[in-house]
Amino acid sequence: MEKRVVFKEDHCKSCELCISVCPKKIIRLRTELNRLGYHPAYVSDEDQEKCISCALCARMCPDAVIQVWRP
Amino acid sequence: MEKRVVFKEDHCKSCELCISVCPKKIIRLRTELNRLGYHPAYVSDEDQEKCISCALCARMCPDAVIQVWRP
Amino acid sequence: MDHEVIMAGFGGQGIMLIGTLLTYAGKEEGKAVSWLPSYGPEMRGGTANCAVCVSDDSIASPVVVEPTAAVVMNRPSYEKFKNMVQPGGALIVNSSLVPDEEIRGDIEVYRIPANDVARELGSDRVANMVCLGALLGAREIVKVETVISVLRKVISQRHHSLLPLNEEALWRGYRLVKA
Amino acid sequence: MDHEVIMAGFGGQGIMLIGTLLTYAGKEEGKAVSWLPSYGPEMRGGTANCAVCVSDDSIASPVVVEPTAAVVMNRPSYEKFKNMVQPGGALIVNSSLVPDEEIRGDIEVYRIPANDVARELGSDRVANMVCLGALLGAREIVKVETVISVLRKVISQRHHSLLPLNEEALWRGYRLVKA
Amino acid sequence: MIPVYTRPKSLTDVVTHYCPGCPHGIAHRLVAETIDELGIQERTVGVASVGCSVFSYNYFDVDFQQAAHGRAPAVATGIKRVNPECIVFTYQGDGDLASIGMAEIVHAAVRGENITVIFINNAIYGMTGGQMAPTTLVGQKTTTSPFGRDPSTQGYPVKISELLSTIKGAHYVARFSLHNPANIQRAKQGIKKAFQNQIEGKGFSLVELLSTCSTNWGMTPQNALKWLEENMIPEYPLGEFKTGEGE
Amino acid sequence: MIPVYTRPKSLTDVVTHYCPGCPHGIAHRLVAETIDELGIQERTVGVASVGCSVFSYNYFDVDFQQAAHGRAPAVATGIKRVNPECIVFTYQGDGDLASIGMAEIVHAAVRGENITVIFINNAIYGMTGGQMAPTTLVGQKTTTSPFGRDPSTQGYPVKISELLSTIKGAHYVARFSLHNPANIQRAKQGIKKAFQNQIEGKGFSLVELLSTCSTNWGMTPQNALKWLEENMIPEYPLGEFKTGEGE
Amino acid sequence: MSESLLMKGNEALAEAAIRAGCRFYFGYPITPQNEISEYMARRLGEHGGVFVQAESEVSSINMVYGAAGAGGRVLISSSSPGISLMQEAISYIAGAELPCVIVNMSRGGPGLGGIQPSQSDYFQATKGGGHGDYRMIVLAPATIQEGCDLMATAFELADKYRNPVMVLGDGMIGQMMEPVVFPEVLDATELPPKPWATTGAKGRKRNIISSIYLDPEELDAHNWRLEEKYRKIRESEVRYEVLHGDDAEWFFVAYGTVARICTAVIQRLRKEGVKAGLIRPISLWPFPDEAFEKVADRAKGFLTVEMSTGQMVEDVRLAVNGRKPVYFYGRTGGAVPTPRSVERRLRDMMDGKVPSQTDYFDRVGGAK
Amino acid sequence: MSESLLMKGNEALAEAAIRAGCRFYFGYPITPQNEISEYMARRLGEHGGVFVQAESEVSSINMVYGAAGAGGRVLISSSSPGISLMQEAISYIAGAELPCVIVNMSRGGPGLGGIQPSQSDYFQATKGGGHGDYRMIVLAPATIQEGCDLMATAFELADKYRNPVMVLGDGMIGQMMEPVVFPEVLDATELPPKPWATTGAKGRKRNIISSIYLDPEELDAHNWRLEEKYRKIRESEVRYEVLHGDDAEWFFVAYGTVARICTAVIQRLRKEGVKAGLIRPISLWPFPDEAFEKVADRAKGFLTVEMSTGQMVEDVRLAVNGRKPVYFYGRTGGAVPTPRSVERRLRDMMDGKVPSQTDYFDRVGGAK
Ligand SMILES: Cc1ncc(C[n+]2csc(CCOP(=O)(O)OP(=O)(O)O)c2C)c(N)n1
Ligand SMILES: Cc1ncc(C[n+]2csc(CCOP(=O)(O)OP(=O)(O)O)c2C)c(N)n1
Ligand code: SF4
Ligand code: SF4
Ligand code: SF4
Ligand code: SF4
Repeated sequence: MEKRVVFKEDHCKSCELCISVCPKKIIRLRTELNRLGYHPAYVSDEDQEKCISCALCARMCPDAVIQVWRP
Repeated sequence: MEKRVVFKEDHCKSCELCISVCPKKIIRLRTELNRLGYHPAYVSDEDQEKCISCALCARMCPDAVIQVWRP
Repeated sequence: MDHEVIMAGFGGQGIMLIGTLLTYAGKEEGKAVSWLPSYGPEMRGGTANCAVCVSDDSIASPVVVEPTAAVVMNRPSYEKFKNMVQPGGALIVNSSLVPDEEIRGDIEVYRIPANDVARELGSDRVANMVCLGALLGAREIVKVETVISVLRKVISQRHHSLLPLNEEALWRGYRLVKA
Repeated sequence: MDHEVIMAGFGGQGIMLIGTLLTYAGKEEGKAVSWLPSYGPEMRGGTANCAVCVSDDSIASPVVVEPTAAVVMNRPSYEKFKNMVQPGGALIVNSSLVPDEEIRGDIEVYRIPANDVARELGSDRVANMVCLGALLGAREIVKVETVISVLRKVISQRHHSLLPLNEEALWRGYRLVKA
Repeated sequence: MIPVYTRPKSLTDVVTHYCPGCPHGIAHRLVAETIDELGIQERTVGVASVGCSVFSYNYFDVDFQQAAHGRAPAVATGIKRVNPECIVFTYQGDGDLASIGMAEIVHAAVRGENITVIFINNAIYGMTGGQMAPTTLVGQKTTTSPFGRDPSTQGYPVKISELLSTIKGAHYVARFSLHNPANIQRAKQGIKKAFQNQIEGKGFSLVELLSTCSTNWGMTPQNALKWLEENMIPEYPLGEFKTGEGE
Repeated sequence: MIPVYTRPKSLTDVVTHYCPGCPHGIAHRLVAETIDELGIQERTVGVASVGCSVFSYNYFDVDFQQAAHGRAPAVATGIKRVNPECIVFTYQGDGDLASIGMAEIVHAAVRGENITVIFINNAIYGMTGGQMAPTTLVGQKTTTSPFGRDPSTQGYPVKISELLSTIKGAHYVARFSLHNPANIQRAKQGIKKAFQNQIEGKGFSLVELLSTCSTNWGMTPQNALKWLEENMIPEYPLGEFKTGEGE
Repeated sequence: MSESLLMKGNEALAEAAIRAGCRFYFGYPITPQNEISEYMARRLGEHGGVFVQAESEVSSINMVYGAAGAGGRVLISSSSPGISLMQEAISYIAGAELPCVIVNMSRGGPGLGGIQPSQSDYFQATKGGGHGDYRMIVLAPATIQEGCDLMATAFELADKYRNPVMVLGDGMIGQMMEPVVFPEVLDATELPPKPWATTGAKGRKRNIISSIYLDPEELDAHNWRLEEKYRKIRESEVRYEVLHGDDAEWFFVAYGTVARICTAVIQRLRKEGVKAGLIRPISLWPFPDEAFEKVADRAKGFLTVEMSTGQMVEDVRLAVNGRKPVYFYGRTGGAVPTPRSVERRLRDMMDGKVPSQTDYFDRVGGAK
Repeated sequence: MSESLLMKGNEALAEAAIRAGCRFYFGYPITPQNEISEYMARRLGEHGGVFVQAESEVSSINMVYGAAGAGGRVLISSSSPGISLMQEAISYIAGAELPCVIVNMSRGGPGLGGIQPSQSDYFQATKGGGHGDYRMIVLAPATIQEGCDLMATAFELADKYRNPVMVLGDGMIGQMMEPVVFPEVLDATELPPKPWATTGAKGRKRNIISSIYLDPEELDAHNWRLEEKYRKIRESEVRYEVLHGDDAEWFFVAYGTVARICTAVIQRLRKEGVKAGLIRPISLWPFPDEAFEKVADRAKGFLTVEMSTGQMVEDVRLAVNGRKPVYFYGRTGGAVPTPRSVERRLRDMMDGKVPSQTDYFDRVGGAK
């Protein structure tokens, strides 16, 4: 599957700012911790379809975790 | 004789600013030096009468050399 | 006895708090105590640790280089301190975040799933208390009761509703070792 | 011979200039020289002085404490330096500004009405040259001719019209002593 | 798939030491994007200041100098005067720039130094643990204004953009905010202008970016951004204060 | 005879070390007159700065501290905070206040420190022998701008009154000139206001006084005043920039 | 005597200052001493005092100059880079003879360095980092309790000699917590009067605070007058502690927190019969030469241990003056000398294995 | 070899710097060194160089940091209070290992003091007035000619060791005029390359100039690496002059202009059969211990003469290490030791009339 929105999860700090700006509300935090000790954000495979590639999350993310593509 | 304009001559530095503002042009420098090595300004006894007590010289003098009275 | 303890973990895990509690409790029991935190921006998002000395007579130096016991609440702390504990010392490992592995045999290692226990109790945030309880189970530095008595002094008034939960967590950790 | 000269006067009297001239002239004659000015805001409206050493071999220190000769162009300088001149030394006094008085007998004192002479020559400003001339009359540190030859190097181009006046002043001072 | 947003290549691939949600990261990204877009990575020299961004040299893949607290504009001046062909920028917090570094920033502007200044105004000292900054709002509680900033003894917030706009040598002075994507986009344009000016030799440019410090404000990152919007923007109006036109 | 003008009693009876015709003496006189008229001689503390006026403590018959170069506003702050009932003023030149002391003056204003600042702008460093000041005019020759101040490398003159007027804590900011008796009279009124404000607890007041330095400008005192009038006033417009109204 | 409290060193020092009558504090944030400022910000107001956060260290120390000159009992604190910025003003304060207390919770350098404990500002503090001939009294506490006691002493000495006094700690003493007992709050009305202060010339001649003397003879006289004062301080204000001065043969020389590490080592060594002792300078300036005088005959050697590459060791050598070997061991930058490495260094030295201090420059090995 | 010119010390030094390839100068006015700035303002442009008058000494030294880091050959000059303001940045420059030359034409202190010649910044220059363990190479010329020669040396050493180098003069050497012969202008293209400089990361990995090391072990390693460099400098860069080293029994120790006064006294004394000699440190750091090594056996005593209340005398005592008495004579604040008083002090010392340096604190008499 080609993803529209990809998270570099080991850079994520669970600040949730991406979540707050996503118009589709498809970003969630994992229950597992990454090696930094945070619950990284992600978009599930199912929800990738719902992503409209607006890249608001990527523009908001302070840790340049997110890259966005459009089909 | 009561003077209208009195110079504390040993404080004078011959800057001539008093001379430049005196509307009556009665201030002159002495040919002798004071103990600072300057030719002090003064108004001759004769010219005291001509002084109109405007005190422009006193207000201009950077060394507070001049005091002015009016009759 | 001279206890020289190191406690370490992520910035947000409440490491400084359990170090402070141990120090206050030691003082409460009439012992000589000192508390020395790591400090500064490395705590920002990184790891934090503190050194606590509790002694029957006096403390020469607050610096702990070879701890008699250590509590490590995350993986980087585990890596950093596992080899520094004195032979015969105790190492409390938060096994919720530190994977199991072969380790030196000359110390006592207690693997406590502190986060899991804490979550069970109702809040991830008391994992630190579980660890402190475990430490006191492993080494009788101070009594658990003394820690509980200083808890209400150290924790700010508005969190006093959480006291029972904290007590519970302490005892759970204690019993996990004692059992 | 080692000449250690002090020159002193009011800020505007051209003391530094005659000191510089003497130094350049000494160098021109192949001697070792140094020039050390007093400096800074005390020159502002106050007195200025400089120390010039001219020696046949080498100059250890540019500091002059006991001058072999001194030129004092105003009263404060006279008061300050009159007692510092070495026994057997020369003191050139600008008698236009320094009143006559009894003075120590172990030095040669030359009273030169420098300002009066200068005014006579046409400009108060060359009183310094009169004094320098007098100094060279009293002590053969360098030749007057050498001073005249360096004058055109030291004085800026746009004042070169004043060269003859300066030369005249130098010679007048020189002759006042030699006569 | 067509890329819409990818990681700028002038950013190094390391995790920053910033707290979760700290807009320092956003500002870094915008500067890196700008460097990429203008194609100046190989001639850019950054000057890191003292504050949470002290390690910014770890995050930008360009030459860097780390400057003493407040002195980044002086350091940048030194660099620029030696290598005028380099594009030199400073990255400074409000404690650094508006407090201890006041003389240096004013005089860099006075000299019309051809450099670019990225100024992060988060109304507090971040790295040292939340002390009052000159930019702290009236009434705001910090560790050194524990009862709220009291204007009668601690004065009013300093407005750097307004102050520097009075200086003739300052070519471009503008204030933006980092509290949401739209404003971030605007900030990006300002930053780009500030670098573009330098490339064109127009002189001193400064971009002030309103930011947060959730750690020391004691808020979640989201709430901090909201607080910024509701409290800082009224005190620090956004906009371009000076654009060099008509000089 | 009725006195029209007598020597202020807050001036000591000594000859100043200033050059002939230096307006520092005029400014001193105006301050002393003000102290006399307000009856505050016994509670005034002056702060001398580093510059030709370093010895101003010899000329005012009030308590004085001599401050390090540029730091007079900080020193004044220390004095005022210890003894708020004292009337504290600084007396600073343009090198002192506008160059090295920029951070201190800006932040004293930011804090709204209840002090009075007398600022002598003579467009040059006097005491050290005529170097360029931040206030030196474009094209003006000084020992460190021997070919005339070049704005492309040395920037434009700093306008302190304009700059400080952007600061909320600054209550009164005004610029006057000392080039003739009428302007001197106006300056006097401004100085008096600046002290009066402090007595009334209104906060930071600064009076900028355009002045000359005939020694380092290489002019007679009269010509220097004329040069001031013709060249400085166009660059440094006179007037009250901030009077605290409407705050 | 009040009961003992557990307190962070920085906060304890701040409290001690308030109890010693300090009412004016000027500061600027810097790790690891921020808790002093923050404590003052919270508490000084309660005592009618004034806390000012200045725009920089340069400004804060000049506020101290003004406030001290105006008669206030003034404290300022900072850490290494901040203290460097104060050097011009400290020289002014010493030159104008103003009393104030300066705390340096020093950290690793040079430059921005690090924020962990260090003792590498010894030279700056004791020799004068500023220009001109001046001296600052420098007191170095080893425990929080001693820090609090010395804080009161510092204010007394400052007033007594009209001189700046530095309390030189390090990040460790500032950040750690241990029990402390405070003295009663000093009655501020009992502070010594300061007739020289600039409080407004009411009913007296005007007071002038200044350090400028353009006439060389006057400045010379001023300097020798200051030197005379410093001589008095050297005679009267030396402070130090000696452990096992009666029988020790091998002396550690260390100050501040490092002395505590040495003490721990001495305890261990003594159990094994090694006659180890400690000279702990408390006043770093004036340096306690007399402590060395007393033991120099018996001692076999001195091992100076510092968190620096070797600074106090010069004063130790000056005090010993060639009579016995002086050795050095140091760690820097926040790396604290461990008891084990300190002990090993002493044992090596006893075995003649380390070079004597005369060529102690070869001490790069000290790093490991 | 060009012909000799009569030049003021300050201007000669500036010219020497230009000839040594200096192209960047940052300064701020202060007496007695303004002629350096003014010369640079007039002349640096002719050589394609840049003169910047900064807003303060703090700013100017930080410009130096930036310019040195960018690879420029950089000069800065100031005088005592201005140098004090630079201490933080000097520590940064040393910590980040940047090459630059700093001239201090020192004047009387402390505080604003005076503007006449002084040597009371010796401690600040040689021990480190800034924070942290760092060292600056310090060169002290006695004549204008030597000053010009040392200026070239200073730039070489700065580049060679990536370290700040100070040329320590005083108002006298800055203001006086004596003949000087300049070397040819250095070909700037022959200057050593600086691959570490921040010139834009084109075709190479990025360069970073920094002095921060938050990890104690890293900072410790950095410090000992610096110390290793300093050890090399101590071994290789000691400079001094000895007069009558072959037969002298009584040695003056003096540097800079004061050494000239001592030389004059020695000439006089020798005529009267007194075996007087001189040790003149030229590098104040590294201090020329070896000069003392060579003569310590024969020497009967050392008289340190300084324009201070006694600073270098500590290094002399460290070098002599108790083997022979070390005495001190000083004047301060612009008051220059007179040949007569220096001679008298030596004669007193020969007669055993002055206290030995071990209690040299009793030197207030030095003032008269
Ligand atoms: C001379 C000096 N003073 C103080 C400090 C301590 N210090 C480190 S960061 C900082 C301020 C940081 O605040 P800011 O500039 O607002 O940046 P932020 O951390 O908020 O991004 C201070 C005061 C220092 N390193 N050097
Ligand atoms: C730290 C420091 N830097 C520089 C100086 C030298 N200095 C003395 S006065 C002065 C400037 C004077 O200029 P200004 O303030 O304009 O006053 P003016 O003399 O023109 O009245 C300077 C730079 C100093 N004393 N201290
Ligand atoms: S904004 Fe970035 S760092 Fe924050 S939660 Fe989302 S992906 Fe993670
Ligand atoms: S203005 Fe004053 S100082 Fe100047 S000449 Fe007149 S009286 Fe003399
Ligand atoms: S402390 Fe504040 S400014 Fe610093 S990284 Fe954290 S959130 Fe950002
Ligand atoms: S140098 Fe200039 S400012 Fe100074 S006293 Fe003379 S005229 Fe006045």
